[in-house]
Amino acid sequence: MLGYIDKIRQISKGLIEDKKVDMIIGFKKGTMPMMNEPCLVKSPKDVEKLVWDSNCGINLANYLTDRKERIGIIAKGCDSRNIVTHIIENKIKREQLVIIGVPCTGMIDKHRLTSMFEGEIEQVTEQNGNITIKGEDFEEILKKNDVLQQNCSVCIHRNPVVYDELVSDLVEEQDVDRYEDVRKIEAMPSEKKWNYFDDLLSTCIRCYACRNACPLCYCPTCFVDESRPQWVGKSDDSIDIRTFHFLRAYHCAGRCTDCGACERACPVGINMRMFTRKLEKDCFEQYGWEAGLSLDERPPLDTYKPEDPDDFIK
Amino acid sequence: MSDWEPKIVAFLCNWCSYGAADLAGVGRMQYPPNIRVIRIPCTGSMSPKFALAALREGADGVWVSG
Amino acid sequence: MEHMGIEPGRIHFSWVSSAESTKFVQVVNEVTEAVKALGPNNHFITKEAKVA
Amino acid sequence: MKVIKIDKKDWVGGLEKSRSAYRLVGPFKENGKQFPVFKELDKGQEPDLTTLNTVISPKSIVFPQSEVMFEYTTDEKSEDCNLLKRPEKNYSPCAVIGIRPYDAAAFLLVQKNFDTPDYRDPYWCDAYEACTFIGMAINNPDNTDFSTSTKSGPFDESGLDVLLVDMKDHFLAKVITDKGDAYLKAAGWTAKVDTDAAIKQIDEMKNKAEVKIASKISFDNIEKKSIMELYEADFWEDVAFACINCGTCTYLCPTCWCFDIQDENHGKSGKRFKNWDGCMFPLFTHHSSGHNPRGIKVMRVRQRFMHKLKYFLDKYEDGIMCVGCGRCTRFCPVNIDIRNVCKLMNS
Repeated sequence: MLGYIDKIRQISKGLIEDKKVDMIIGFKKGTMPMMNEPCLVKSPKDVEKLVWDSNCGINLANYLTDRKERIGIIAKGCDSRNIVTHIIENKIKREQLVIIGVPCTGMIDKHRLTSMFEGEIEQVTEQNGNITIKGEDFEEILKKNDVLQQNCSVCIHRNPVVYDELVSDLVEEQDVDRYEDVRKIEAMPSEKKWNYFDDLLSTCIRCYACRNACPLCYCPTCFVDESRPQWVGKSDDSIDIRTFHFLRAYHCAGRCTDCGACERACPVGINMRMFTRKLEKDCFEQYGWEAGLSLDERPPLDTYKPEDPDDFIK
Repeated sequence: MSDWEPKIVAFLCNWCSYGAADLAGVGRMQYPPNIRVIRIPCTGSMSPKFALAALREGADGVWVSG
Repeated sequence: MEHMGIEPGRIHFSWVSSAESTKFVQVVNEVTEAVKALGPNNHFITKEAKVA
Repeated sequence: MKVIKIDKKDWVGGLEKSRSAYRLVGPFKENGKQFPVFKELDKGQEPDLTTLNTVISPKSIVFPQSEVMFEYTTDEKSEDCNLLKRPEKNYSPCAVIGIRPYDAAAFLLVQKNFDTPDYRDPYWCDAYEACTFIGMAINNPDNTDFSTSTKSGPFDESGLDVLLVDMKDHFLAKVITDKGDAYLKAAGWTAKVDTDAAIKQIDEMKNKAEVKIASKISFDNIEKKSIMELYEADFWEDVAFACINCGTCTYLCPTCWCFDIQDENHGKSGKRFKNWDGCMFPLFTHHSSGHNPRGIKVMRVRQRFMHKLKYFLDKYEDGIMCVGCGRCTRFCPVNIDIRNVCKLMNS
């Protein structure tokens, strides 16, 4: 993945110089290990700021919503699927975009790496599929594939689905069982499920980082901010916290691409994808639908077909 | 617990089930008194937050009928 | 919702035409029976928010 | 001034002994959780002193995320009908064990807001006054720590009653206030050591720790610049671009004090709450007319940094509203770094 950056910079520079776009949305180097900051590049000389490595987990489609400029955007597999969703939902026009596709081999799970080491991680570098982690008094080399974000390790759309430029050859897609963990929960009795989610959400502080990092969550007024009527209380009551996560997941049904931005953004490391993934699985099993794969097909929740499943209706 | 009766919030479509409920009333049919009917303009306007709000306020069951 | 620990049988969906009063009565009976069998709802109720 | 030596084998025993007079609060890692949080410790639970810092700051000890201000009922059968009643809460003495010096110093900044001659927030003040802060000095600061630039530091004593220093096989406890002295007595830790020698030892460690802090910020120029100059600076668009407007920075910050008031009503009774709120949320400044003076993201981001680094500085002339704990930098989902913003504002 490291080799991509020269190509990314070269393409970006060309696009800006030829006035094909007004700006490029990409990542610049962060001030912390395993962190990159999304950034906006408007002039050819700033192109050098752009970076690309395995810490670009934030979904850049999030920064497109309702923009009017012509934009060049760097997109890995999940970003591109969310760009498709944005286009379908009229949040941006295809003509405005030049999509610089990046075949992706997964992002590093920073929560997990942080908790793996006692001391503080000071530097993380990657080379040939290996990650070198350095701290004050330790240094360790790990296989990148062993420390991927969970959503990346079960990702089956690593290559961008739409793109105008491509920075390298497409990578091989994985053949994995995507829903092993969801099935585990499905097999639990109700009471156990309830307790599982109670425990999962017990540290939530309702900072809404998951919502705001999500490219799907662009409603002008979120249901948790509605006050007439007020659907959900605003305190840190566990039921209200659960209502928030549950309804947010519902709003993402048939739209979520499992990009993992929510989980990555969470300061307290909650895997709220256990909600969205169940709905994703249901959409796939019942409607054969995966979000963001095609610009021409309408999502299952705004179409009706006679063969839609209806056995839950009496 | 033996005298416990469930409270069920029923979200009924104005054009379908609400009409059926009306007809059942006109026909003097007997049915359990556990449901609390909320008439909605169309079941298409049903949102999951309605169901959650009902449970939050203490309903034991929710019934959505088109 | 069942995924999250609400028991199956607390939430029901049905389709009753405005002419089907008998089906309406039948579904009310079914729903009531199902919920009765489950007993009182313990989840998702907020009588008062539990906070510090 | 005196210094007490606490043998590590007397540590747990002393904590348990002090329970007869104090509630104990400290960082505690529940089974299966990734990190410790500050909570009231049940019998047998020990504070986790190994983690350098908690993700969520200990401000919640005196300023819970949600707190009931009062309850009411309109039920005429009740003798409390139409009365607003402040709920009973336990304000008995409480010892906060293992709080980090900058987190304790943060309370002093928040106090400027909650405890003034004109307005006194009884909830905050009562809880704060009940606390005795037994701080744990930081021997190995992490690389987002810039507390030496904010009038605090890894061995800062300003907010503490006792400063504990980990000397491997024992703790040195530097007694700072009478409150702290009382707690040590209640725990039965009374082994005095030669004060001068101990202070010298502690100062040495303090210097060592301070040298390790490589991040420095400066706000000399911010002080001199006018508010309008900073407000209209051209870097805000750039700073705010990546921001996703979540409240992580404000909720994890030990000095952020904003809250929202909510009523919750069930039948004839109800409660009024204080809930944390933050300047990052559009709803925070939304007027009932529909107008929002901080309607777009860049305004809200600017507000956060201007408040912390300029307005507060001007208003109290006693430093910035930041203790340099580094939480906002570390946990920001998109890596917005307050050190960089401060640098921009200062240049």
